[in-house]
Amino acid sequence: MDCEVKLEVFEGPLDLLLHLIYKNEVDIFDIPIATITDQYLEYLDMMKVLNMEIASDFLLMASTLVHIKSKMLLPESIDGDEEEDPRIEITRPLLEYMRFRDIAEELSEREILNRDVFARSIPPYVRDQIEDQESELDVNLFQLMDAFKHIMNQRSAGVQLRFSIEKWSVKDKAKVVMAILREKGSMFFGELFGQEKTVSELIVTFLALLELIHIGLVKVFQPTHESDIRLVPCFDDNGSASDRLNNA
Amino acid sequence: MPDELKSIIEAMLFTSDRPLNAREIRTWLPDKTLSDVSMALKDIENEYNSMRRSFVLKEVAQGYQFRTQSRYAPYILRMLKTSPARLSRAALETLAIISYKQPILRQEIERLRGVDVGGILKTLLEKGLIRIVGRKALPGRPLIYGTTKKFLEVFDLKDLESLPRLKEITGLSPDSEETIKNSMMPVLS
Amino acid sequence: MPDELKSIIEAMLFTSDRPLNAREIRTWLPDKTLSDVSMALKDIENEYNSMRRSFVLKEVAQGYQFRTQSRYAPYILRMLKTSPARLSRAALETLAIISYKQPILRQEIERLRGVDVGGILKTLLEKGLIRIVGRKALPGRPLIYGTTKKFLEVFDLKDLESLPRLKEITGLSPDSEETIKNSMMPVLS
Repeated sequence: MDCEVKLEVFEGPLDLLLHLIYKNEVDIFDIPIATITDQYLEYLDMMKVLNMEIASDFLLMASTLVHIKSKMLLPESIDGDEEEDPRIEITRPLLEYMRFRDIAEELSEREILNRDVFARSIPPYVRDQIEDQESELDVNLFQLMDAFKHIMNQRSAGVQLRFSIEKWSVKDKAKVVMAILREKGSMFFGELFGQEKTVSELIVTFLALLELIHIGLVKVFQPTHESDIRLVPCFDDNGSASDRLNNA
Repeated sequence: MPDELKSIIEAMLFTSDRPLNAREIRTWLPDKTLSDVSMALKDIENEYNSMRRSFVLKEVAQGYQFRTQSRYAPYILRMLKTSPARLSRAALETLAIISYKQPILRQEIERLRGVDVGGILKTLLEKGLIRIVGRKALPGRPLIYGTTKKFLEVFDLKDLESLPRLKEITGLSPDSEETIKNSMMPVLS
Repeated sequence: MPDELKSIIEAMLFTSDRPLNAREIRTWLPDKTLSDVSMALKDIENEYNSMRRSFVLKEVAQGYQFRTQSRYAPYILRMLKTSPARLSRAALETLAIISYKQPILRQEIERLRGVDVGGILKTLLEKGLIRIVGRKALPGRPLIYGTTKKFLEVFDLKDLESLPRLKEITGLSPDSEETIKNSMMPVLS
């Protein structure tokens, strides 16, 4: 057979079923189940031939159809007309699906912001000038989760952290920090972390600093919220400082 | 329009990048009543409608916002050098279901659409059109979804009540057939 | 103003967040001449001047821009001050860590973010999104951080338990690793 096969992509089994119903121009309340089932299965076969992956939802619907078809072949029960039409099992979800497809269509025809209509925008410099803490926040939960995911991804990328942790002890680092402070007189918090290679080294430095502050060898100042923290040494050069560190 | 209140409100609306509602506006104009503000808003809305300018005052997401008329979209898009991000049909269908059935669980959406909607939910969350409302007291404590204010803004809706009416399916009785048939979509290509 | 060119240019000026000049505008309207565009701009300018609205079209250094009349500045400022502020990426990341890992020490946050978070913690405390829960029995008695009720309000969460685990969202796409999934459980206080 030498013909071009153009296979439509359907959103799901209901989408495909609806397509078949329209194509055959049949009444949704009186679906010729045998025909529709056959065509539905043909479509799945075609997908197989084309090596397309068939979602389990399609297979589930196939079995539902076959089941209904077999039920329809059984002679009507003798109890009379109480029996429900087995096709209701697909008619009902199809009708419901159609309602929402309809709504989706209506939504897409509305005057959509930034597609059909446009609003005013505040230039960023204006926004920056007026921002204060009274404002409510323009953030959503997804952004929060996304931020967290980003962090966790970064973290899992650096597995070697654990090994380098032994390289530095807090005490060693404290001595390094003291040496720098002795030389510089005072420094900004940020400067202390400039040359740290790994996160773990950074943490050790940080712990060392905390320790030095705790035992009173370093004092910290922050003039305003925005300014960097300033570190000032509170020891002289006679070695007693190192003793205090060793005893700590 | 020589009315000072109207001018003040117009200036606010013109400077804002989001819809403003009467109650908010009143908090910035404490010596005015809420009905003063509401009336001024209605007046401005009517004025712009009759002026036939390139933009009008629209009531969206329970507020008012100046928006351009849709026929200028091609020029504006050219200026902005963007093509609008379009939602896929699958995303629109999912959004339609959530907007009508909220608060709703993922599994209910999947039952209605007949397919997995995980990826689509993520996209809609990312775009800020839907949000997580809470968790249901069920095994696994599944998440409950609903639409956002941004959904109303994007789709030019005053509120959830102004969504297009959902056609009832009351069963498969003969008289309901007609209404449902009328709501059918044109034949798919 | 029934002139279509004027309306198109007005719509562009309305949407733009910066001044536009005639030459630029012409590039988006290739079938118009530069003098067509310049004349239309002058016309719009005159129109707004005579209309006595709250805003006018002003010629500034880089082109034309709609600007509100200066006497409305106090009202506009009042409005802008209460419009939603954004959180910086760094603040959002820090908040994310605290919300998922609380109760948490500053040093643990810094271990995860790899940078100093002192300034950010201060900002988040000021905004009322986080609070100090207590002190840990460790050298230096470090502070323990957690989120506030306002945090729940801002993110529209009923309680901390409603905070979705990452895998509930990212599990929808195949890129989530097992290690990450395991660390996603929000710690409840």
